[in-house]
Parts: sequence; structure tokens; C-alpha cells
Amino acid sequence: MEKKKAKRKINSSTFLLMITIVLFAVMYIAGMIIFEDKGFAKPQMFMNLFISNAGLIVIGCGMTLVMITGGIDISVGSVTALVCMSAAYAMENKGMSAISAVVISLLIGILFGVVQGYLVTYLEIQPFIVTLAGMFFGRGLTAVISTDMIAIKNKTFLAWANYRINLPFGTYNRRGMFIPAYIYPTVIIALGVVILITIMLKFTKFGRNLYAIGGNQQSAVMMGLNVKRTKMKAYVLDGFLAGLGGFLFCLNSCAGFVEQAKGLEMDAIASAVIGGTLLSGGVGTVIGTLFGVLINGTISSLITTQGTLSSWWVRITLSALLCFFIVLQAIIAAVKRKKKKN
Amino acid sequence: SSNGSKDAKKADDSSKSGNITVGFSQVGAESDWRTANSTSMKETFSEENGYTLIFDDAQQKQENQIKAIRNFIQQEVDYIVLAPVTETGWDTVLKEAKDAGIPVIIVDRMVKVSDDSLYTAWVGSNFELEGKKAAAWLKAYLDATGRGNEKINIVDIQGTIGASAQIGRTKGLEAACKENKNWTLLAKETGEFTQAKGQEVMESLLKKHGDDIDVVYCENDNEAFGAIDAITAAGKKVGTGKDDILVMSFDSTKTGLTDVKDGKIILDTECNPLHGPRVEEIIKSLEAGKEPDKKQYVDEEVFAAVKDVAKISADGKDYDVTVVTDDVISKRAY
Amino acid sequence: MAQKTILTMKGITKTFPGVKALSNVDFKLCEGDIHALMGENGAGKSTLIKVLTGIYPFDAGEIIMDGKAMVNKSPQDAQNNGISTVYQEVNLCPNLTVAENLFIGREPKKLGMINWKEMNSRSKVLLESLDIDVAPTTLLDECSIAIQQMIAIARAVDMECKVLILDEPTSSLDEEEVEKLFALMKKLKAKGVGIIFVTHFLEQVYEVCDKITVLRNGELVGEYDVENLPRVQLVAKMMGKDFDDLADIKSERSGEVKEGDPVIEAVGVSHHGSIKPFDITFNKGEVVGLTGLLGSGRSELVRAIYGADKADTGEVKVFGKKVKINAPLDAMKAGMAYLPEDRKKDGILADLSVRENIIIALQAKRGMFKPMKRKEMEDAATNFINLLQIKTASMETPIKSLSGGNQQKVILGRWLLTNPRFLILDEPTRGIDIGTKTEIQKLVLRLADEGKSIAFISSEVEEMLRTCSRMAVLRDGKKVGEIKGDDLTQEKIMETIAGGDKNNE
Amino acid sequence: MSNEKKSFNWKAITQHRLFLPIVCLLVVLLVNVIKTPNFFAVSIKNGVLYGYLVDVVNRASELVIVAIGMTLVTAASGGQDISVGAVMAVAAAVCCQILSGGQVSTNELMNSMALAIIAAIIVAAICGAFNGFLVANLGIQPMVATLILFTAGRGIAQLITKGQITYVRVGSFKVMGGYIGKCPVPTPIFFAIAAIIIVNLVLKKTALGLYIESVGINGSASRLVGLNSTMIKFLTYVICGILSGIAGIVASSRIYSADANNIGLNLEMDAILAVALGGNVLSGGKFSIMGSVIGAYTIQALTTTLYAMNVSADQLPVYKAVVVIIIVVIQSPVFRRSVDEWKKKRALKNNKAMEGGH
Ligand SMILES: Nc1ncnc2c1ncn2[C@@H]1O[C@H](COP(=O)(O)OP(=O)(O)OP(=O)(O)O)[C@@H](O)[C@H]1O
Ligand SMILES: Nc1ncnc2c1ncn2[C@@H]1O[C@H](COP(=O)(O)OP(=O)(O)OP(=O)(O)O)[C@@H](O)[C@H]1O
Ligand SMILES: [Mg+2]
Ligand SMILES: [Mg+2]
Repeated sequence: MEKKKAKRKINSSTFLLMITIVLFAVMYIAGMIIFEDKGFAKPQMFMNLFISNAGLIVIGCGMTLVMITGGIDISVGSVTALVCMSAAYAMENKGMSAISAVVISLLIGILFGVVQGYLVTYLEIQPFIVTLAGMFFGRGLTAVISTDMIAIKNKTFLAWANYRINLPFGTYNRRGMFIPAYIYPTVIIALGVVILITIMLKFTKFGRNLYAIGGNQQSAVMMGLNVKRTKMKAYVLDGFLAGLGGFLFCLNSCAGFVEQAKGLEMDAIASAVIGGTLLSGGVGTVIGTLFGVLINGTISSLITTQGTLSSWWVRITLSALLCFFIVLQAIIAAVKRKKKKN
Repeated sequence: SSNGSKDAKKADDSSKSGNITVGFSQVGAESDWRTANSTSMKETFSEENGYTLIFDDAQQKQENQIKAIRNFIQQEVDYIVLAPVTETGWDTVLKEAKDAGIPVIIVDRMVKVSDDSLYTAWVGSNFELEGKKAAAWLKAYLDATGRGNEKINIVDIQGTIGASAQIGRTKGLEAACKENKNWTLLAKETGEFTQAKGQEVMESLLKKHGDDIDVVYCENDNEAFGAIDAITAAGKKVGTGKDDILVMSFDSTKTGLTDVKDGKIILDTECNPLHGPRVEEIIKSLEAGKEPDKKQYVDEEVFAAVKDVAKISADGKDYDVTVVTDDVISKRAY
Repeated sequence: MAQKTILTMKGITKTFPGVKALSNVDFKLCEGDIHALMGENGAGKSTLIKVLTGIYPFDAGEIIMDGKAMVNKSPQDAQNNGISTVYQEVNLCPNLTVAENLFIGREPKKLGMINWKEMNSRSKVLLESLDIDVAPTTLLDECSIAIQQMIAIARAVDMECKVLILDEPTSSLDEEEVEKLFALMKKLKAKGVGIIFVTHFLEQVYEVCDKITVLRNGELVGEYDVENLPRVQLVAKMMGKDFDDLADIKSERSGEVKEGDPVIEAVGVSHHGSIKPFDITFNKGEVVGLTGLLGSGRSELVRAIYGADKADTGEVKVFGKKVKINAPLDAMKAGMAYLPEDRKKDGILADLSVRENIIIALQAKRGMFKPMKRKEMEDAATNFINLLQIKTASMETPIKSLSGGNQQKVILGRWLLTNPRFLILDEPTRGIDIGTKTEIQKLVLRLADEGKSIAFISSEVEEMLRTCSRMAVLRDGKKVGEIKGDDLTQEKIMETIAGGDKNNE
Repeated sequence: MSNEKKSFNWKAITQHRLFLPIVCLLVVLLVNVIKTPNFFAVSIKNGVLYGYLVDVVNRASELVIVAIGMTLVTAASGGQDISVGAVMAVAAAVCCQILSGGQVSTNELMNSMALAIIAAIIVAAICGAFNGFLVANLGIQPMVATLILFTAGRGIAQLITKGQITYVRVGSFKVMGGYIGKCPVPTPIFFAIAAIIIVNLVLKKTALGLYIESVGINGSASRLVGLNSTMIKFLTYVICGILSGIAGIVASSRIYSADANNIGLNLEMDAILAVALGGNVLSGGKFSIMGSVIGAYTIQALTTTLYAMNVSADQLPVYKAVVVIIIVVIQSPVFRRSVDEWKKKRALKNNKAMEGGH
């Protein structure tokens, strides 16, 4: 009897995550079958999902943290732009080293985290509004630094950005040459962050407190948790991850400009939600967010591979797939809920 | 490895079908100009012409374009055509293309990369030259109408800050203002290439500078439409009259030229979106084993509402000024 | 006699906008004492506790613990200072497991990481020691409110503490659970823990407590030893006036219930997974009690009738006519009203004013396009505030700033306003002070006299015996019997609940 | 005596929930007294009202209309509709495409104006219904549900206009974004006022307002008192869709064209901001339409002010962010509490000093 109950519990809390992973696998395999002749089945295609989204994965992790507390951070796109611009400006216009660019990036992230965290936690202003202001601020500040595009030519930086790590598998191109699949260091950093945060969420006091706060903030206070400090820490960590993610983003694009990473916050939020995180707080995992990112990436990859859609059909198809996905998820969850009740 | 060779064979089969595969990464569909640009590409690289076009819309996001190029590489396309969202940030992914042995042709905006061999050729507009042409025309026109020494106040309604077109066109004007001592640039404010913003900015400028403004330099047609509305609403007139305001614009879309014909826009400098044929030329010469010119500017004209100026020169070259008639408008493709 | 004082509160004063919740209250707790904190609804008991544990800052006064003055800035501070608390409203996290709710903030660790295995096994031991039948890995959200209450208690008692505060922990527990709790309290008392115990059940006070402190309207009435304060006097002190004893209310009943004048009949109604098909009839002018052990499905039964959970099978007849009940509104239109058991979750609209909370059901019944006039709303609100003696700063005060018991009265008022012919009361007297409780019981009987039929659920058998003329007994989601007339005795009920064969019809 | 009365009223005023939003709006406006003295000058030029202030009120119209819808959605579902800008674009596209009869540019109406407007509003309502269905019936979180139309909307609009900007250069169409005959007041202002009045009337004359608040505060309790939570949430999304549609028509009439990419661009963020500046909670429950309206005017006043002060548009967000933060901090309960405490302390000190004086 007890065992049965325990099993039921595991199902309900990891269920959304499992749907997400299964749906991702189904979609990807379908893509591999349909677009096999267009190279969709190549391992590198899969690696590209990680390469192109390394920054987003890290930013998504930060987003997941604040969403678990019941908050949100829509400044991440602007922070990314600001990080890229500052790093580029520091290296190109001020002649600083690549290492100092890293430091600057992380500092910017942390600074945003601290200020936004303070406003949200101690002045109890709604997170959406605080980070909306953060979004305006970051974007504006980017323009203040420079309205020109700055290309990064710093040798060390470019060496980092182009350091290819070949994997022991690959494919043959049409001339019969073996091309190994490869990744960049950004991918390793991103996956490292996912693993660390997963451990943190599951096995540290801080991690569990985040869930408690998201579940019921009032209760968390009454149970004697230090809600304010925990929340503050979550925003600072989120800021740090936004800074780090921004830097990874920068490694992918090697440039700084005002319009960079516009709308990234929506990608991050969508990824987290598809991965099973609730905007209302208390529920979510970064593994889920990782799959959310991969799903978004796969959808756009499928559309690119298809390759005959006009601009507007791209948008419509993209959101139709997104819609299909979200609705399917909702329906499966609802059916599951009903079953559980019975 | 048997699997690998099978793949290789299959790829061979598909390339034997004869079509040349071109992957085109477009910025988006943010303006009529862009749509015309996409259409030009699609018409040129059609199945009938012996091509397979893989079209990708990046929705104004550079990261999407990077993804698309990586995707093209995996699809083993023959050529990649890139209309970049930004000038910078292409080193890594273009290197990947180069390593895969796929030539990359850049259209529209230029890219800044550490190594020029990362792309094969570039086709596009010279935005700064466009700005210079416009300024040259204005100078010639003022001279021709006897206002050459008058104090001329100009406001610049800029494009989206950071866009290459904005940077080039603003530069062209600024250089001219420096040269002509009697020209004053009263204000620069972005209208974000849209009619609504252009109107809003113009309203505000009119309130601030009132009757002082002589020339409004709009960096595209949509902004010009907005500015004209704002000017008319404030009880002023656009046109050549004594207290009127001269409105200058860029792009020369069909609707823009209609306003030129009506005398609302005094000068419209063309920005040609029809890149398809030029790109095809480059691909043809590459297929033939030739090396094309690295930089190729598309031809662009200057359209005026008045006949006062027949010829202008900019960057040491002469350009004819076309006076807009119904005929000119009906020939416009976009 | 030489008991050591562990906690002293002196001259505590606390004001909320519009209310003086506490004025100059003194309180003293000794080692190994169980100290009852008594008072009517809104007297300031919960507020005193919240001030002590740092949820609210206080305006004046001082708190001395172990001879040192201290101020708890937060419940965390209070915990660190050895004060462990179960608040009146269950305050746990619904999205966490039972084990986590028990241990959050003090998780067992290994190498700096939370040791889930140990946490779960320790939880299991703790739950078993209190006879709580739930697996540690269950999500709290899936537990019934009584289980949640027990978990909150388990959490509090498991913490090393010098002072244990229990604010109405027994309101949603049945007698068996209460016994378990008392045993536990006595054990802690023997260890020298000082316990502050808030309850509205006088018997419980006399069963376990040593001292009683009475509050009235935010002011201290006095501190007494239990032996020196007979019940009648205690009640008089709480209410500030003499109280005609609560005994035979039932004798006040005038009208005879006419059998066979059914208002609501349920035939074969069931809800999958929670309640098996049952038949039940509610006659005009009759109060029917529903009894059974905790989790026996009493709430589920009435919810199925009311359409709160749509019934899977069976039909409901009103005055012999079949009505389709798909949603609560259908039930309301058929003249039903339902006072839910979980006030916080299903009852109050926290941010809305008392006035709005009172009129909302009537408004919903009338429909969107027939909004009530302001005057009408105010009259209704004033009427029920007076009738039920709801203690509120004004009718525009948000309901969330009322004391628990007063919130309950507002919800009761909400349903009376709709003038139902069939009233479902699921634990209507939970958290209500003794005076008002009697008032409500009287009210229930009066309503029955007026010809309304009533379904009454309560964990207090005595209360049911006083009010009900017939009782249905449930066990494991099944109706196992009905008792009426002279059979209506405590023993008989217990027998049926336990599964005596005789009455299983 | 009169003094006493005044101070009594004063307290009542400061307690009013719209007090701070109004003060913030006034402060933003008053900055101009120093910086741009002619800001408040309103004159009649060319037969119409002319001045910065007129611009503020005129330009804010779409934002006001959308913010009203956003308020209702926020109150009922505790989430925001981020597709409003895209829905505006769709409505504009439908309207212009019908008027132009499918051409890229037209100088005469190809179909009747009423048909175009009604069709546009119906399409907008359908968009709202789509969002409402996802949120209310399927229980999808609002921001995610509306993310779908947020991405698809402009694509749909482009599909309708075939990727081009459709121009309707006809006087009668320009009226909605311009002027009615000889009336000196810009028409969008009338639209905004009409929207405010109609929605307020609906909320006053029906119990919808109470229903929305109740559903937003506690869905399960609302259901038990007989409210149809699903229906009410759904309804707010439909209303929000319709209002977005109206705003879209006004915006497209201003530029007599359907610019799928730019109509209502980023308006969703400003609308949400307006809701918050009006003192509303973004997690649902109690709401004030007038608060959001004031919030919307505050945002536009801020933008116009910054323009008037010659702040370049790309740096404008920095100032906007700072002002927004200041406003929300002033309105935050924590800040107000600490101010109250500070006041109390000072009063206490003064009292003591006075006592000492005795
Ligand atoms: N957060 C608050 N804001 C405003 N007033 C409050 C608040 N909390 C309590 N009050 C008021 O303080 C008074 C005392 O409330 P309290 O909750 O302490 O009563 P109580 O003795 O615990 O009653 P009950 O037995 O009903 O739980 C009540 O009048 C209540 O309305
Ligand atoms: N939220 C819930 N999730 C899962 N099961 C529940 C939930 N609430 C109740 N149950 C189960 O439903 C059955 C009936 O519970 P119900 O609440 O009707 O009991 P009850 O007799 O009203 O007891 P009480 O009101 O004293 O808790 C029980 O087996 C209980 O475990
Ligand atoms: Mg209490
Ligand atoms: Mg129950």
C-alpha cells in the first residue's frame, strides 16, 4: 500500500518532465526520418542544438530558479546585450584582456541580480515590473556605450570562441570524407551549469527553500525559513547566470550591438515553461528547461531544414508547432490529473 | 563506415539531379524593401532556373542566422547566401562553412570579419554613398534655386540606431553638414524606420524648432510619410515654396515615388533590393571556375520631384537625376 | 510551586489599521505547564502568538525569555530561540512532500548535501509514532486537511524547543487524533516544555491544561489555575457576561419533524474514487448529521450532492423532481447552499471586503446582469454582521484581516443570505468560540424550524447530538447506516462507525 | 474651521488608491515646467488643438485602450496577455486589406468601412477567444498561452497583407487616427474615452467587476459560490482581444496603412507597465481600470517629456527605467510603511520635545 503511494508521488512530480522528454524524442526522431536526406539525422545536427543554444541554456537555468520562487526575470535579453557590448567595448576600445571581459560580464550580471533582487525582495515590488525596468535599463545602457556594432578581434577571445572539440563520432560528407562531430567549450560549460544547478536544487537547503517559497511564501515564512535572504540569493544567482549566459552568447556571436538578443527573455521563459516550470512558482527543474531549449531549437531547426516557407509562414508554423506542443502537454497533464483522482 | 559510404552515395545522387542548392538566410520581412529582396532571390533561384533554394527567415535575430548557417552546412548546400542582420559576429560560423568547403556570398549589409577569405563575395548597397548623393543633390538644388548661401536648418530622422543603412546615411549627411558652413544639423532623432515613429518624432521636432526647419532628411520612405503627415498637421507645407519644408527620403519604393511625383518628397535616393540576378552571376562564374569580384555594388538611382538638378556627383562619380513620372512609377517592381 | 518561568510577555500592545488587536497584555508561561489561551473569536489570541513569534512587530511591550529580553524579528528567530509553533491556519508547502514539510529548514545532511534517504526514514518513524497514515513521499497537496494539521503538529513537536505553541490545532481533528495529541503534549510537558494551547473546546482545556489566560477584546482578563476556575466562570470571563448553559438546546426545539416530506433526495449518487453510490434523503425542517471517522468521505458525499465534484452516477431530486447538477450554480438554483470545510482554500475571497464576501453568492445566483444595488449590499452586510456578531473594523475591511472564527461567520452569512432551502454545513463551527458556537447551533435549529433542511457535518459528536434529529454514518466512502430517534446516542454512533453489524442496512 | 475640514479631506484623498498614481503622473508632467516651459501651451493651429499636452493625450490613446483590456485579463487570470500588440497588427491588416480590396495601395475604398471595422474586430475577438480558450479551458499559463499569438500574430498579419504594407489613402479612413470634420480634438482621444466609459459602464451596470476580482483571487472558492470561473476568464480575454482590435484600427488609421511589423510593437510591455503603475497587482484579484488608464497616460507623458528634453530615443529606455523604478518604489507598501513609521517617530520626538518644553 505504502509502496503504491510512493510510486504515485514520483509520477506526479516528474510527470511533466517525462512528457517533455518523450515529446522531444518523438519530434526529433520524426525529423530524422522526414528530413534524412537533408542531413537532419547527422549527429552534428544534434550537437548544433547545444552549440547554438549554450547561452540560452544557462540563462534558462537562471530563469528557472527565479520562476521556482514565483518570480520572473525579463531583463535577461538586455543583460545579454549589455554583457556582449561591454565585453566587446572593453576588449576592442579599451584594450582589455579577454579575462577581464569575463570578469566584467559576470560583474554586470551579478550587479543586475543584486539590484533587481533587492527591489523584489526587500521593497516587495512585483518581479515583472522590476525586471521590465531592468530590461529597459540594460538595453538603454547598451546604446549609451555604443550605438555602433563592435566586432571582437581579441586573439585570446577568438581562440576561445573557435576552440573546437572533436567528438569520436561523425559522418562522411558527400566526397566520402570523414567529418567528426564537434562541440565548443560553451557546450560543456552550459551542461556543467545544468548539472550543478540540478544538484543544488535537489540536494541543498537553498535549493529546497526555493521550492518552499514558490509553493507558499507565507508558509515558508511561518516555517521559519529566511525567505528574504533566499529570494535575494536566487536573484543574484539568476543575475550571475544571465551574465555567464550572456558571455557564452558573446562567444557564439563575437560581437556587441544594441539589438542583440532581443526577445531572448521570451525564449528563456518559454523553454522553462515547456520544461515543466510553473510561472506561479514551486515547480520546475533545470533539466526540464534544458529540454525546453532543445525543443525550441528543434522546432526552428525543422523549419530551417524544410526551407521553402516564406517569412510569415515561418512565424506561423513556428507558433503552430509551439501551440501544438503546449496544448498537447496541457491535455496530457489534465488527463493524468483526472486519472489520478479516480 | 558502410553506413557512411551509403550516405555519401546518396548525397551524390541528389547532387546528380542537377540542381544547384542555395541556402539563403534572410533577415526577416520587416519592410517592403526586405520583401522585395526576398522575392528577387526566390524568383532568381527557382526550380525552373535550375536551383533549389532553401530559404530561412531569421526574424531579425542574428542567433537565428547562425543557427541557419550551421543547418545549411549539415544539409551540404552548394552555396550559402547571407543577408546578415548585423555586420559583426560571423567569424566562427563562417569558418565552419569554409571548413566544410561551402562558398558564402553576402548580400545587402557588409560583414566585418577578421579574415576576408571567410566569404567569397559581397553584393549590396553603399549606404554612405546614398547619403552623399542625397546631400550632393541638396547642395546642387539650393544653388540652383539661389539659396546656396542662405542658412539652412536640417533635421535628421534616423533609421533604427545601429542598422548599417542608418549609419551610412547619417554619415553621408553629417559629412555634408561639415562641408557646408551654412548648413546646420538641428537635431538627430531615430524614427526607427517606421511611419508611426517618424510622425511622432517629427511632431516633437516641430514643436521644438517651430518655423526654423528647412529640410527634413528621412532615412527611409516610411519615416518620410510620417514626417509629411506631422508637418501638414502642424499647418505647414511640404514642397518648394518659400516657407515650405523640403522632405528628403531613401529607398524609392513605389509608394515613395508616388509622393515624389506629388511633390511631397523632393528627393528619393534609391536603395535597390533586387540582388538576385547579381548573386546568380557570381554563382555562375564560381561554377565556371572563375573568381568573381569581391565587392559588387548594385546600381542605384536618384529620383527627384523637380527638374532643377540634372546631374550630381558623389565620390568622384556622376549620377543622373531622374524626374519621377507615372511611367517611372509603373515600372517599379516593389 | 517553585516552577521556573520561561517566558514572560509584558504590556504587549498591537494595533492594525482600524483595530486595536492587543492592548497592554501580560502573559507568563512556566516550565512544564500547559497553558490555555482562551477568548472569543477576535479576542487577539492568534495575534498575541504572531507577535511572540515575530510575524508581526508590536507597538509596545517587552518579551522576556530565560530572563533575557528578546524580540523575535521572524519565525526563524523564534525557532532559534526555542519557540516552535503550529499556527491556526495550516501553514505548509503544498508542492513539497510530507517528509520535506516535516524537515525543511533542518534537513539531515551528509557531506553538506541533503540526505533524502535519512529524511524519508526519519519522517516515517515520526509519522508512525504519531499514527499518521501517510507515506513520507506523498505530496502534501494530496493529503486531507486533517492529515495536514497532524503533519504541522508533528513538525512542531519534533523540533527541539522550550516553548511549544499550538493555535487551535484540534479544530480539524477527530477525537482519536486529539487523544494522540494530548498524549504527546503530556510527554513534552514531562520533559519540561512549556506549551501554549489555544482552543475553543472547554473539555480539552480541562483535560490537559494547568493554567488559563483569558483575553477579551484584545485585553487581558486574567490568569487562572484550572482548578480554581469552573467552566461557567471561564465562559463568563471570556464573554464578559454570564452565560446560560449550553446544555439542552435541543429541548428548545418546538416543531416536530414530519417524516416523508423530502426536500432533497439523492439516489445512487457516487463520485469515482472517493465515494460509493449512496442514497440519502433530507426532509423539510430536518437536521441530518453526517458522521464517520476522519476521511470517511463525509465531505465528499455532500460535495457530490452540491456538484462541487460532479457526481459520476445517480441523480438528485428536489421536491421529487429530478434536477441536473453539473456545477455548484445548478445546485444553488435548486436552493442549496454549501459551507465548505476548508475555509482558506474554498471559502474566503481573501482580498475582497467583508461586504463583498457576504453578497457574492447571492449575486452569483442572480446572475451577472442583475447587479445588487449598493444599498442592498450594505444592508445585507450590516444585517449579518449584527446577526452573527462578526467582529470587523468595518464592512469594507478585507476578510483576510479578520480572525479565523470571524471569517467563518462571514461565510456562513454569505449562505444564509441566499435564503436556501437546503443548507450543507461542513464543519461550520470549526474555530468558533463557545458562545458563538451555541449561537450557531441555535441558528441551525431555528433554520430547521423555519422549514429548511440541513446537512450537518462536525467532528464533535456532542454537537451533532445536540442539533441533529437523524444521522447518517459513513465508513471508507460508503454510507453504512442511519440512526434516528432514541437510538441517537454516542455509544450507538460509535458502534456503527466501528462496524457493528446491526445497523448496516 | 475651514482648515480642519481641509486636512480631514486631505487624509481621505491620500488614502485613495488612485492617489499615488495621479501624483506620479502630475510629477512627471511638472518636470516640464522647468525643462520645457511651453509644454503646457495648448493652442489652436490649423483648426486643431496643438501642443505637447495634446500629443500626450492623443498618442496615449492606443495604450489606454489596450491597458484596459490588460487590466481585466490580469485581474481574472493573474497573468498577462502578451499578444495584444500582435493582435493589433492582425486587426489592422484585416481592416486595411478589406478596404483596399487586396491591393497594395488604394485611393478609394473598395469595401464599406463598417464591414472592414466589424471584420477586424471580429478577428481580434477570435484571437482573444483563442487565448481565452488556452488559458481558461486548458489551464495553460497566460504568458505562455499568449506567447503563441505573440509569435504568430505578426506572421498572420503579414500573410493577410502578403508581406507588404497596405496603404489606404482615403480621407474617411484617416478620420479614426486624425480628426472628425472640423472637430479640433484628435479622434483617438474619443476612442480612448469611449473605451473607458463603456468598460466602466459595463463593470458598473453588471456584476462582472466583482466576478472578475473574485475569480482572480480564489478560483475554487468562486466556483463554489456559483461563478463560472472558466467562462469569466474566457470573457476577459475576448474583451481584451476586442480592445486590442480597436487599438489596432486606430493605430493603422493614423498611418493609413497596415504595417504588420510595427503596429503595436512592444505595446504589450507598456500596457503591462501601465497596469502596474496604476497600482494594480499583476498576480490578479482586485483591480482599478482608472489606475491603469492613469498609468498609461503617465508612460506617454514620460516618453513625450523625454522627447521634449532632447533625449535620444535609443537612450530613452535608461531614463524610463529609472523613472519607472522610482514610481513603483514610491507606491510599494514597504516604502509607504517605512515612511509612515518615520513620520510616527518624528511625531513622537516632537511630542517629547513639547513635553520637555512644559
Ligand atoms: N493582519 C491583520 N490586519 C488587520 N487586522 C487584523 C489582522 N490580523 C488580525 N486582525 C484583527 O485583530 C483582532 C484579533 O484577531 P486574532 O486573529 O488574534 O483573533 P483570535 O483571538 O485568534 O480569534 P479566533 O479565535 O477567531 O482565531 C481581530 O479583530 C482581527 O480582525
Ligand atoms: N485533497 C485530497 N487528495 C487526495 N485524496 C483526498 C483529498 N481529500 C480527501 N481525500 C481522500 O478522500 C476520502 C474522503 O475524504 P473526506 O475529506 O471526504 O473525509 P471526511 O469524512 O470529510 O473527513 P474530514 O473532513 O474529517 O477530514 C479520504 O480517503 C481522503 O483520504
Ligand atoms: Mg485565532
Ligand atoms: Mg471533511
